[in-house]
Amino acid sequence: GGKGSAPAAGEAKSLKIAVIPKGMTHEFWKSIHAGAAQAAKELGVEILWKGPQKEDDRAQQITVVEDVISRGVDGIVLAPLDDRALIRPVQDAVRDKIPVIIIDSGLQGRDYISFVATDNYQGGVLAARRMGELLRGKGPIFMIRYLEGSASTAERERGFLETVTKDFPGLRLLVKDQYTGATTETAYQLGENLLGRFPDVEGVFCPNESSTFGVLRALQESGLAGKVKFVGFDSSPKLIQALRDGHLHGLILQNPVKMGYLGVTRMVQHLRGQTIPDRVDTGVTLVIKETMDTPENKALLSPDLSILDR
Amino acid sequence: MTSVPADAPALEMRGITKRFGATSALEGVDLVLRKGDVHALLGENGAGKSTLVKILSGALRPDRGEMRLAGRPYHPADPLHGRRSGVSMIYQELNLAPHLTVEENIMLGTEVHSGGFLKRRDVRKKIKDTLTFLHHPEIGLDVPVRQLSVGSRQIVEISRAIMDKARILVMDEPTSSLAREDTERLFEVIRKLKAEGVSIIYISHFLEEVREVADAYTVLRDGQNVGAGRMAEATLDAIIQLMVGQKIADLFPRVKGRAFGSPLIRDINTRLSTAEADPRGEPGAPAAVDHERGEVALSLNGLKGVRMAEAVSLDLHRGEILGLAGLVGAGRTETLRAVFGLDPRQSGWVEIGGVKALKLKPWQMIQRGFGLLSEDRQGEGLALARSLTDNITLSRFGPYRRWGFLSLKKRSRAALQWMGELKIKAQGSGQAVAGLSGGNQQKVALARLLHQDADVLLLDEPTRGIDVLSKAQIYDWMSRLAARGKGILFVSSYFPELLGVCDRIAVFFRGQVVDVRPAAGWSDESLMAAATTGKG
Amino acid sequence: MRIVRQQTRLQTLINLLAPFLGLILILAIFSSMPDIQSRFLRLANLKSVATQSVIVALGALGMTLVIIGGGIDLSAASNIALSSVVTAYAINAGLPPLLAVGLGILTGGAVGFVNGALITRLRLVPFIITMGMMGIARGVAKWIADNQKIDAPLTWVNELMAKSPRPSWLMLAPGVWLMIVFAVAMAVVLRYTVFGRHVFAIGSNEAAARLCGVRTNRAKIIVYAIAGLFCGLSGVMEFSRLTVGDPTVAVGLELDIIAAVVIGGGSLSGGEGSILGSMIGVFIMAFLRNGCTMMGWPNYIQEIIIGVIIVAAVSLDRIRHRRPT
Amino acid sequence: MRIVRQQTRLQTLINLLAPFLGLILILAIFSSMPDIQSRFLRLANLKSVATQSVIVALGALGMTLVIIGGGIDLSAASNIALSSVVTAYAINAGLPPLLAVGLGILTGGAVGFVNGALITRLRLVPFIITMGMMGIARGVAKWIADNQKIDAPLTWVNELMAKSPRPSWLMLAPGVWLMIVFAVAMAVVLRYTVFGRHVFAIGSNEAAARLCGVRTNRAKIIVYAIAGLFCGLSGVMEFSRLTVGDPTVAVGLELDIIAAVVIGGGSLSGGEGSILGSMIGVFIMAFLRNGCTMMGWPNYIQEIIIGVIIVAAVSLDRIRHRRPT
Ligand SMILES: Nc1ncnc2c1ncn2[C@@H]1O[C@H](COP(=O)(O)OP(=O)(O)OP(=O)(O)O)[C@@H](O)[C@H]1O
Ligand SMILES: Nc1ncnc2c1ncn2[C@@H]1O[C@H](COP(=O)(O)OP(=O)(O)OP(=O)(O)O)[C@@H](O)[C@H]1O
Ligand SMILES: [Mg+2]
Ligand SMILES: [Mg+2]
Repeated sequence: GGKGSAPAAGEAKSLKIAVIPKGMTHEFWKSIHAGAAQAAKELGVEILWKGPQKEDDRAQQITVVEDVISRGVDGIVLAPLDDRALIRPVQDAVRDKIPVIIIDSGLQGRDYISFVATDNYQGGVLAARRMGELLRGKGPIFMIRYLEGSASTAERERGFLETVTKDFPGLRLLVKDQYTGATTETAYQLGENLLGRFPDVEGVFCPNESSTFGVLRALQESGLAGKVKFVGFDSSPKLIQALRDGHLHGLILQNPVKMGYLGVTRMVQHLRGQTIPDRVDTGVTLVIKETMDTPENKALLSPDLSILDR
Repeated sequence: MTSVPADAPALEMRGITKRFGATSALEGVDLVLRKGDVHALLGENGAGKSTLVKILSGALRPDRGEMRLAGRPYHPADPLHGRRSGVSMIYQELNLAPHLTVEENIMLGTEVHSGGFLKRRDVRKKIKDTLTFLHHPEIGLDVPVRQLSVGSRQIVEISRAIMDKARILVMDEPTSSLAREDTERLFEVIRKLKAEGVSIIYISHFLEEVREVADAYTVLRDGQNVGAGRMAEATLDAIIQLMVGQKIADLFPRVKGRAFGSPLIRDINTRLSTAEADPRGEPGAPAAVDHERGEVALSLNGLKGVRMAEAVSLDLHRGEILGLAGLVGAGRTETLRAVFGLDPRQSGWVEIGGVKALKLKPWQMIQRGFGLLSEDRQGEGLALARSLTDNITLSRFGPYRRWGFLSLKKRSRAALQWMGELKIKAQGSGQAVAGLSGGNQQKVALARLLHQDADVLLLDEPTRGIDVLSKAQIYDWMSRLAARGKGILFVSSYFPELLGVCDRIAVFFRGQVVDVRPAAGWSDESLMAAATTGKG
Repeated sequence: MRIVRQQTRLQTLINLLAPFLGLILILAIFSSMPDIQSRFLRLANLKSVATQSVIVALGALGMTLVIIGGGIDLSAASNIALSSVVTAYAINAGLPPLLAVGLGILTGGAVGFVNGALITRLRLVPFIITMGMMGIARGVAKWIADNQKIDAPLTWVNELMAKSPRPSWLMLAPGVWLMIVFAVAMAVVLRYTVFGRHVFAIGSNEAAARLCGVRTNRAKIIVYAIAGLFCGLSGVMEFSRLTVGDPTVAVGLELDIIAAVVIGGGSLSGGEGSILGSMIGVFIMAFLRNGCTMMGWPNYIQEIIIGVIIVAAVSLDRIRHRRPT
Repeated sequence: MRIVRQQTRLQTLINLLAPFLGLILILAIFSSMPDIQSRFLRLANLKSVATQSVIVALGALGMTLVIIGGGIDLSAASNIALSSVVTAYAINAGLPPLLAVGLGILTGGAVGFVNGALITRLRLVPFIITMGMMGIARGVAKWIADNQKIDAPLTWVNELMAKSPRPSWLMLAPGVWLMIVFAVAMAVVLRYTVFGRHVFAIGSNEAAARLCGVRTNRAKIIVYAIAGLFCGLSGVMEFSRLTVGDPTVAVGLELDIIAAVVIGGGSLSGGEGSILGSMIGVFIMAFLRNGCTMMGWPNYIQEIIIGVIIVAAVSLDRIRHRRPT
């Protein structure tokens, strides 16, 4: 093993591509994994799926990138936890002649060959529009934040905030600086405590799956689910159920399967000497109860992960 | 600056007062130490001796009171200050860092260095000389102290104190774990230091030792001065009376058909006793009891525990007190530990009531009616942070348990009873043991064993740090227990008490039993000879 | 040696009240804040704080026992996550909920038992063993859950932590009642049983306890097993609350649990601690979080305040116990 | 006697080699894995592991001192994050990089000093004080960074942790050299200075040390301050590596640091430990992580393995030290 560090190597041997997510325990990353695995299968390459050991830890992700470089792979598909901190490891990879494709969140500089991602800011904008529509432009709302220093959710939060202040001045932000922390339980507690203080809130926005789910539980428990207009981000079975039950009034969905799929596909194309676009937008979609059963949205809501079982 | 009189005493303590919460340990105590004197500080357990000298060393701060060193005011902020002012101390509770070696412990706080870097070469030679001088060259400088026996640790502490070149040396029960021979070496050292002008405060419950070595004395009772003077002008009798506020009859119990073993004992006893011994009333003067030797309760057959140097065979009968004599490190503690299952056994076995018992754990030994009192009361004798009640009742809960639940009231009543029985000085049965004086802690450990009501008692230095009156009482307890048919193994480094209370005495030498004889067959001299040479 | 009786009585009174002091202080501060005054002490908020506390409180019951016995259990939070995942997995696999709950609790107990067995057999410090177990349990939880949340169908188990319980005369969530019942039971065990006294003795001086006939190894294994069972129950409650089995839940919660015990007077060198104290510690932390969030203070302020409170609460306890020098 | 001598010599040999045993074992295992065989022991990989270890290693140097002195420092990781944020902030504010680095290190030292001062003044257990400080330092870091990472312009500071250092004769990143230099310095301090010996004495029996005239309080404050300074330096290295000041970095790293020290023979009850051991502990953990990642094993497997290794390494150490039975 370990012989294939030369780029654009011949077709004879199977390429090995490392896919490095930000964490490994969210449905979102699982979908990326599925997409990447699908691409790998179709293109006959091998993938190495490995995230930082501590979720969302920049330093650990750098370590993983370095270790993967040491190991020797043909290409790296990376979802950087930080747009600055990962520059140097990516440079290291390039110096070792390992090309890098960035997915999910941006990276400064131009050391990578392509950027495949959701427009997170746009996701926040979509959520704000939906909120404004639901509340007819006025009422007290929460904007709940996810984790200090998480760039992609911060973008969504920014998109939401700016759209609200620009387009819907009638929406009053009761809360806009509270972070849920990394786990669902902490999000749940935050939700409960906020609802205890502001029981007459009319709308809530959460920027990712764990915060959406935690706050959803808090709403359900205090009997406010359905009454409070709730727009969340990302998907999981419980969130789909909530959407169906009318507890959620909109989910902003990305297309992680596509992201993973395109990340690996573009890498292989690059390695095989094709030219690839340097920016690929995988799109954001607003899904509401009425539109949730269309085939496209169904695939977004519950992606087919069966490929991972084999 | 005030002028200092040339003939100022080495130390003057005036009106020293100290309280611990609700306990008043010292109430206006005075002590004057002349230059070059050995000054005995005497008193019952809990009288305040240790507290007073801790104030002197800077380990405690007085609530009120004045101290002068050679006429100059002295208010130590911490022990370092005390040590720098020339006050050096051997504390009652052993005061060593277990992970550090002998050398490191001896030099602790007075390391020789240049620019912070240690200089060890000269120091090692001096330590070796000191240990040799104390007749313990076998104690290696690079051995971690935790591997030493309690006796050896005491030697290390003494070495540390005498290497300190202090002006005032305080010794709080330095010989409590030492045998006679080591005590005599210590006295030699004391005399030498005295000749060099060092003043010494000496605390001990061995009154005949005190008589031998001290020039002056101060007696405390309940944290107050009750007397002081020159030793030459006092009788032991009078001192004891000052200490306990009453007269003492016999130090050792009277056992029918037994004369006191040695002339020395007889001497002490007559010196201690008053003319008119009341046969009842006073705790020191019980009626004579009868030890009837029954069947073998415990028999060691070539028993060798992992820490023992040699295999040991011995028999203990019901109704007898079997003394184990020997020097420090002779292996008696290790034998008891192996019997009780605290150390794993390597070879040989133990028979309990004629039945071979293999691999018993301490709890199983307790189930079989055994009880052990450790020589290391702080290390493994007591749960210091817990109350007296908890400690006293720890090895027997049966009487207070109904349907699985404890009756707290009954339990503390039992504890109070034992506290009264052994005259333990404490605020109440709920007080933490850590706040008791050394001797009172030892009594709690003993109360725990007595409360356990064992059939065979393994006592390792049970009277360590206990005052004269209480000792008499404990001897009496032992004697009465034996009279009730219990077997007692009694380890002690204090030969007079072995000769005074034992029915038989076995002598250990380098891990082996060299001789077992009835107590009457031994004398102080022959015991010493057997213990030091291994020849009976 | 004379004893001043009156001081002792005053001391007793102070000692009796002092544990509550911190809690009262915090309640007083927040309920005097104009912003949230009217809402802070409302029944609904109290109920929600009580429910939020259940998970930490159950963990703290076991941790109190462990800490009194001179140990520590760093694997508590991972164990909670593992048990909640196992419960969810079992329900998902179609087991009857009661069985699944039992399985969850037993998983916790098994982890605790292994902790205890390793600590006594290998004679290693609890810190290390449980630190190792912390990684192991978390890893196994992620493994079982395949790095995802386990979605289990709703059953009565999820009612255990419902703020508005089904038979409404219950008033509080069944989980809160469980917490109360177990707290009382553990307090009784610690005070009125031989086992409880043995645990105190072991924590205070293990060698002495052994010499006094306490079967220290057995007692320690039982202690860790009980602590594990409580973590298991806590895990079930976590599952009940979240309705999913989440292997990443409760990261770092062990420090909260330990903090609660220590704020409540538990000593990490063993031999000291009480159930009442630990429960107060739990509520101090819960009300602090609740109050800070209601005030809308940024999280970092909350983090700083909680840090300060931990130090302050323990200093207070320390001053209360200190003998004048 | 003769037998005893031989045994002792054998023991000495074993003792000399044993600390390395665990490390050698791990290196052997991974370099025999067919997948990564050829690459595991390559210079490039060794260099990258060395660079990765710097942050934990610097923390472990201070932690070794603290643990030998009978304490513990749970705030180490938060302190690292705080120092890295302060450094980034200072550089961002236009301070000369050298000054910023100094400020970062001093911040760490200040946190350590406060730890020490509180522990000695309030006479509280280090666990609690440093646990409180853990929250406080993290909160302050987030505050300074305003909940964001701080993007600072690139300076020579960021070269400190560059795997391929600028003057190429350096071979290793300057940070690695710093780590080596400080490790040697600390080993000398512990072995050959009065201060070092006092730290051992305090950890072994603080009361005895005090009574022998060791200024325990002063020594402890110095110990925590030094540990803080190392955390500060480690924070600077973290900043250098990340090129940004991240207040959320290194969460939970204190347990890694403590684990390294304990794997290396440090005893949490004080009085035992060595720099060499701790460094070996750091590298055991680093190579484990590195190997697992190179093998592409899932993280949960890695978590479980590291848990097992912690327990195993310490058991090994324990067996090595046990007196023959
Ligand atoms: N924990 C230990 N580890 C290693 N050796 C020990 C240990 N404890 C005691 N020893 C050694 O075992 C020998 C026997 O000591 P032991 O304590 O049994 O003597 P002893 O007769 O009870 O005398 P004393 O208790 O008065 O010192 C001594 O040489 C001592 O150094
Ligand atoms: N740390 C403490 N806390 C509370 N009370 C204490 C403390 N130290 C000593 N005392 C009390 O002070 C009194 C005097 O104790 P001290 O240790 O001075 O007695 P002592 O004369 O040395 O007795 P012994 O002969 O038993 O060693 C005792 O009643 C004891 O309970
Ligand atoms: Mg005393
Ligand atoms: Mg002995």
